[in-house]
Amino acid sequence: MAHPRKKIEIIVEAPLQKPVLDWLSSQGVKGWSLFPRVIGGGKHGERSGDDITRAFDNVMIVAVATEAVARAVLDNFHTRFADAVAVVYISDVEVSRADRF
Amino acid sequence: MAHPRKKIEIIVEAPLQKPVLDWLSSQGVKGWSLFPRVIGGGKHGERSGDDITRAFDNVMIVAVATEAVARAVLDNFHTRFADAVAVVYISDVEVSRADRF
Amino acid sequence: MAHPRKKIEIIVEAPLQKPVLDWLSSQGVKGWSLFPRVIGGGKHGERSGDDITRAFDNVMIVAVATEAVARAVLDNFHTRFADAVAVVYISDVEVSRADRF
Amino acid sequence: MTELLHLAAGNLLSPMILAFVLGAVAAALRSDLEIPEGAAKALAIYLMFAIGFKGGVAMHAASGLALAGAILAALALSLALPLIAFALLRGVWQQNRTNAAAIAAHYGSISIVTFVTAAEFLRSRDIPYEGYLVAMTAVMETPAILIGLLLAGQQKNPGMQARASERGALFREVLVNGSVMLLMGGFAIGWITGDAGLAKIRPFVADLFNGALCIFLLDMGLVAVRQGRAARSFPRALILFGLVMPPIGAACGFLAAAALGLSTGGAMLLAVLAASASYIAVPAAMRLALPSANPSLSVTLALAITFPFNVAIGLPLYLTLAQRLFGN
Amino acid sequence: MTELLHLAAGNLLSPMILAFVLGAVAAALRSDLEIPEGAAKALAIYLMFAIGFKGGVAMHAASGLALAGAILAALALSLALPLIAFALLRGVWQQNRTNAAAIAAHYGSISIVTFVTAAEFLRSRDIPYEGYLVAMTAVMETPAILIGLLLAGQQKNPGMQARASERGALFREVLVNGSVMLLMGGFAIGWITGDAGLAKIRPFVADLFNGALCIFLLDMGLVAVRQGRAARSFPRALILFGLVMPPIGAACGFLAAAALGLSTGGAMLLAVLAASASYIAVPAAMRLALPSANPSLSVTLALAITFPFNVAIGLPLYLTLAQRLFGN
Amino acid sequence: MTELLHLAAGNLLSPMILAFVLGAVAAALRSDLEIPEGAAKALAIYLMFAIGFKGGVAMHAASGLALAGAILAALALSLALPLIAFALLRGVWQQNRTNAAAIAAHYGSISIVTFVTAAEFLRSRDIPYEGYLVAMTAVMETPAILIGLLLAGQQKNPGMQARASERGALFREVLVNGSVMLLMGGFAIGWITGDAGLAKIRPFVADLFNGALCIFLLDMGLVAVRQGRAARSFPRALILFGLVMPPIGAACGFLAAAALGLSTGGAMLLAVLAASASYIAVPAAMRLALPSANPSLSVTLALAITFPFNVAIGLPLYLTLAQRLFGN
Ligand SMILES: Nc1ncnc2c1ncn2[C@@H]1O[C@H](COP(=O)(O)O)[C@@H](O)[C@H]1O
Ligand SMILES: Nc1ncnc2c1ncn2[C@@H]1O[C@H](COP(=O)(O)O)[C@@H](O)[C@H]1O
Ligand SMILES: Nc1ncnc2c1ncn2[C@@H]1O[C@H](COP(=O)(O)O)[C@@H](O)[C@H]1O
Ligand code: NA
Ligand code: NA
Ligand code: NA
Repeated sequence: MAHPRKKIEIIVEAPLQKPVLDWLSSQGVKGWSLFPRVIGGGKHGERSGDDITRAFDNVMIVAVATEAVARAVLDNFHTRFADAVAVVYISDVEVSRADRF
Repeated sequence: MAHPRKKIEIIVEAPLQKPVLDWLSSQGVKGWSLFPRVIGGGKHGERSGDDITRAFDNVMIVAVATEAVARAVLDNFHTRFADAVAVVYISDVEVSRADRF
Repeated sequence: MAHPRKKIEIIVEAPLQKPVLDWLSSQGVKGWSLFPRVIGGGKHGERSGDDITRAFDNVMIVAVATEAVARAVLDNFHTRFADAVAVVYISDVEVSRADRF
Repeated sequence: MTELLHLAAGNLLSPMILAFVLGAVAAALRSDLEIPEGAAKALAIYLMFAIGFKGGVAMHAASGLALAGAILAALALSLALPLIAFALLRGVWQQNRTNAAAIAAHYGSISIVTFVTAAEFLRSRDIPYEGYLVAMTAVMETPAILIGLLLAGQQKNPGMQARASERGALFREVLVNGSVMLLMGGFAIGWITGDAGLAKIRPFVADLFNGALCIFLLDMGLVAVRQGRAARSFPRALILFGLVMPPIGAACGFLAAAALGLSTGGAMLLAVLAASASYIAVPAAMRLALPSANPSLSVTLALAITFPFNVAIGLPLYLTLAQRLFGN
Repeated sequence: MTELLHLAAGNLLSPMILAFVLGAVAAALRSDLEIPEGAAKALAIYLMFAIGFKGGVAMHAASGLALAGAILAALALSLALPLIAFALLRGVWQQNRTNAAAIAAHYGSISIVTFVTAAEFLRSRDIPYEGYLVAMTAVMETPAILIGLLLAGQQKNPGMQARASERGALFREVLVNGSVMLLMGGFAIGWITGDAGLAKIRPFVADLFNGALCIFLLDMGLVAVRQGRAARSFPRALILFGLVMPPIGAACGFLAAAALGLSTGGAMLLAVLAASASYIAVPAAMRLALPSANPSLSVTLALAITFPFNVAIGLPLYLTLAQRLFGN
Repeated sequence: MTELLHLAAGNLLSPMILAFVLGAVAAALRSDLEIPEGAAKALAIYLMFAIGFKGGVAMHAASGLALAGAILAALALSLALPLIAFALLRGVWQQNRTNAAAIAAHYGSISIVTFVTAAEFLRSRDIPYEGYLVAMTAVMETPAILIGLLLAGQQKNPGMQARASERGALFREVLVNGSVMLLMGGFAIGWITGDAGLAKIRPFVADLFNGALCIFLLDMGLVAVRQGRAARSFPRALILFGLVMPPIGAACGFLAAAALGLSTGGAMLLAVLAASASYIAVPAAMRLALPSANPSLSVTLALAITFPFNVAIGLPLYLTLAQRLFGN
């Protein structure tokens, strides 16, 4: 009843939201969820999402996909979006409707 | 010190928020967290959460529970909420306070 | 190409946001993401994040780190923040840029 | 006829309606223009409180008896309109039972934005109306949701097991939904405090009203066009329903207005209420109560077809008719 | 006495107080009515800036010396009030040290919404007050947080290791917290720009004030009742503290007002400040500084008991007393 | 000179500029003061719609020909300004090609907040200006983004593969971006409805304007100082560019104003547009189009250096110059 899949999580600067979603779908991702306001800290300092421009905001994208798709995303993201402020990781999940992912 | 548990993640249309939370608790879920504004893409097209009605909004629910509870939720969700716009998956986590989940 | 890491997830009352982030960094966490508005249910009842004071709001912190750091956080969080309204758990993820976490 | 055209032009050239057009154009050009969600909700709260309050102040002179009659008439309309819509959708448009019931619920309810736009349309022409129209608005918000459920009949879907108890909860919830509380609460406060109360908050509830309505209608223009575009598989034939049902509703409104002995302005507003369809409260309630209905049908009809029709063509049309039927 | 009843009725029948009642009723009926979070915060910012600015404009005439005296008196009240509250909570209500200290901090601070409601109450009765009352409001916001910490004494909790350095940070933070900056900043801008400045922004800071206050109080009504309901295990006996402490605070306020030689309106406002308890800034600060205290006790007291008591009964009561004590 | 000092003092002592100072001070003191994100966006929408509308109303009298000339001049400035900035940044400040191009794009575009502050500065001194300045504002918003891309030249980064098609999309997007739609839409509505339209929404678009601007500038003060602090590795030498480029831009603006035959007020506003740099729309567009540029350089320059310079010193300076050059 339960089928193994991978969950891709991407935290990326808000201006790249659309290109990243477009690229994910070109990689075979069939669905995604997005959190529009994510505060963050890391190499680029604190990014607090309250600026008057969206240039310093983060969003988080979550997408459940097959292992092959997820590996391809993990392996190629930083090549495709070389200068992006972004963090990517994948993990195991189980779903019940295998055909949806 | 660390105890294995399962994390349930449910992305569901906003109007069903309350029935889903009620049902989770009836299934033995003892606690949950909810993200009130989740944009999404999938079979139903883009759901952007900016509509004037909440009918086309998504929320995400995260609940850590025992394996038995999580499996029951994964197996029965789509039967209980047959027509819902929703995606469900579970994964492994470790907690330190076993009695809380 | 892919490296195993741990993801730490912490749901904590909003007033403790800063102390928790400071402590995480003292434990070796190099980056984090934070969701500023998380509604929740559990032992303390419903925490709906719409109150006029932030005292009853939750935030969620996500941080990818090495296994050692993540275990230390999981083991020590409830000692360090003994009276905090909080839930913590960790899980496995894979990253591509090992040096960043 | 020239009179109607004159009214229509005057309506189309008000800043409020042009702001709606601006929103629609921006969305059609796929601009990223967006009113922040919280701001749109805050504007809606303001508009409902203000229109309720001003209606209550206008009640100061009126009798409680007139109010009681108006409320009964509102309930009667809430019962009749979804039945008519349902019959048409089943008989003429061949919709399945569930979708027909869901759409009927939307048309039995009302659109507050259409109402406040119409009230402003009257006010700028110095045409008075009865204060209790606001109470009728509140009363007509929610009963159609329940009629819609009854029309949908028994769901055989196993997912619907728990539905019975949920229906009870739904019933409670629709009675105290936020819009109803704001309209009736504002109305009560206006009624109690009267002109003295108005004097205290006039700059807020009266002077700012049109400007706030501009921004809200701008948002409505954005949302209406985006909804129309999102509904790709929308059956063309249904568009006609969205244009035919408003005049039918307006006719029912005029009948009720005649029964109540309303003024010309009041009759026009009641026609507007009956002609309008809900796209805020009802869609979410229907997702909960009738999840097997397709929400895209009903919301697209109410928001992208009936709403623009009513504000652009309906307002001058219903006023002209009201003036013919109820005197100048 | 009839005078008091008259005042009380006039107060209860203002649109502002009725809006509070509307919010309370909606929450009691479990309506989903909700002011969007951002909108409520924006309203609070507006109210604080506007009241600060108008206080500053009123200072234009006054002397800096009077201001200095007022600030000292405000500090004295901030010191005395939590001590009194703490003594009562320990001695009479048998609360443990930590909870007593936390509650005392809330009552030593002030409620800005109560203050602006009271200022509006005076304005609508044409009773003037000293502009520097606004500065006292800002001064009284935060010192009680520190007194509360001292009263709680040394925490033995191992989780509190880092507390010492955090206390330093807390001290800085409370001094520059947002409300203080807005009140004092608005006050300074009003003082500097005077009537010329007021002429430029009067429609915003003056004309809209009452209407904005209506919507904010509506939200307060929702929040107060929801907080009261959420606090299921609230000890009944404590309710009395929430009703007894405000008059005690008011008495202290009158003493300070006499020492400062305030006008009747000023004395009434100072009593209101002393009688009110914080439910915005202090609860979050206390979670940080005294996490072992139960926040539900203090917030329920301040928000669901003392606040409604003050706006409904306190305002006319304190004004009647002020008129007796300080002349009409 | 005394005239200039007088103007400067009058400017600095307006509630609007002092509100900016208040925000800056609060951020400098590390206060937690914060305007909710949705509220700041709603204020920006209001300011743009209102300034656009009022500009359109002022056009009622003017000829379409003047508008056409103004639009051409605006385009010419949008082309010239980034070229000048780019040349300076490459030649004098030794910036790399990408960063120079990105900064040039910011300075070729305009800051609407600076513009509305300047418009208010004129209005309070009863100095009229041409309504179509608003249309120039809209026109100057976005072309510089494309010039910036051209100046950056071919990116060799493999991550940029898909860039070509994205550039097409970017081009469309900048033309219909939200600010442009609001300014031009408001302008069109004002032009169409004229004084009759203004009469309907004057309390909203005119009376409230200054107060809303206060709160928005308060937020700008907070944001400017926080941005300045966040940019730790900002090269000191660049600060000078942020102070030198505005007067150069203003000079170009005066040239264009002379060519168009603008009034003193109009010339001053055009100088302000040319002197200002974008920190809302352009930074996000540049992250998309030129991700290898360092956004912290350009945003810090535009927001933390050029913006405060323009509102504090620029406004009186450009007005004095305009009065010398274009008559009193
Ligand atoms: N280890 C981490 N765990 C979770 N999120 C992170 C981590 N590191 C960075 N981020 C997120 O990714 C954004 C960009 O990271 P950085 O490039 O390190 O500044 C940050 O603003 C955070 O939101
Ligand atoms: N593969 C996926 N990964 C993450 N979220 C998804 C996925 N597919 C769908 N969703 C979310 O679930 C909602 C409903 O999905 P759908 O029924 O496919 O339209 C979407 O709006 C997304 O928020
Ligand atoms: N089992 C759980 N799964 C996910 N989140 C939880 C869980 N239990 C509690 N939470 C979150 O943690 C907060 C505090 O939990 P509690 O101390 O149980 O009230 C809640 O408000 C929820 O946001
Ligand atoms: Na209707
Ligand atoms: Na007090
Ligand atoms: Na410029």
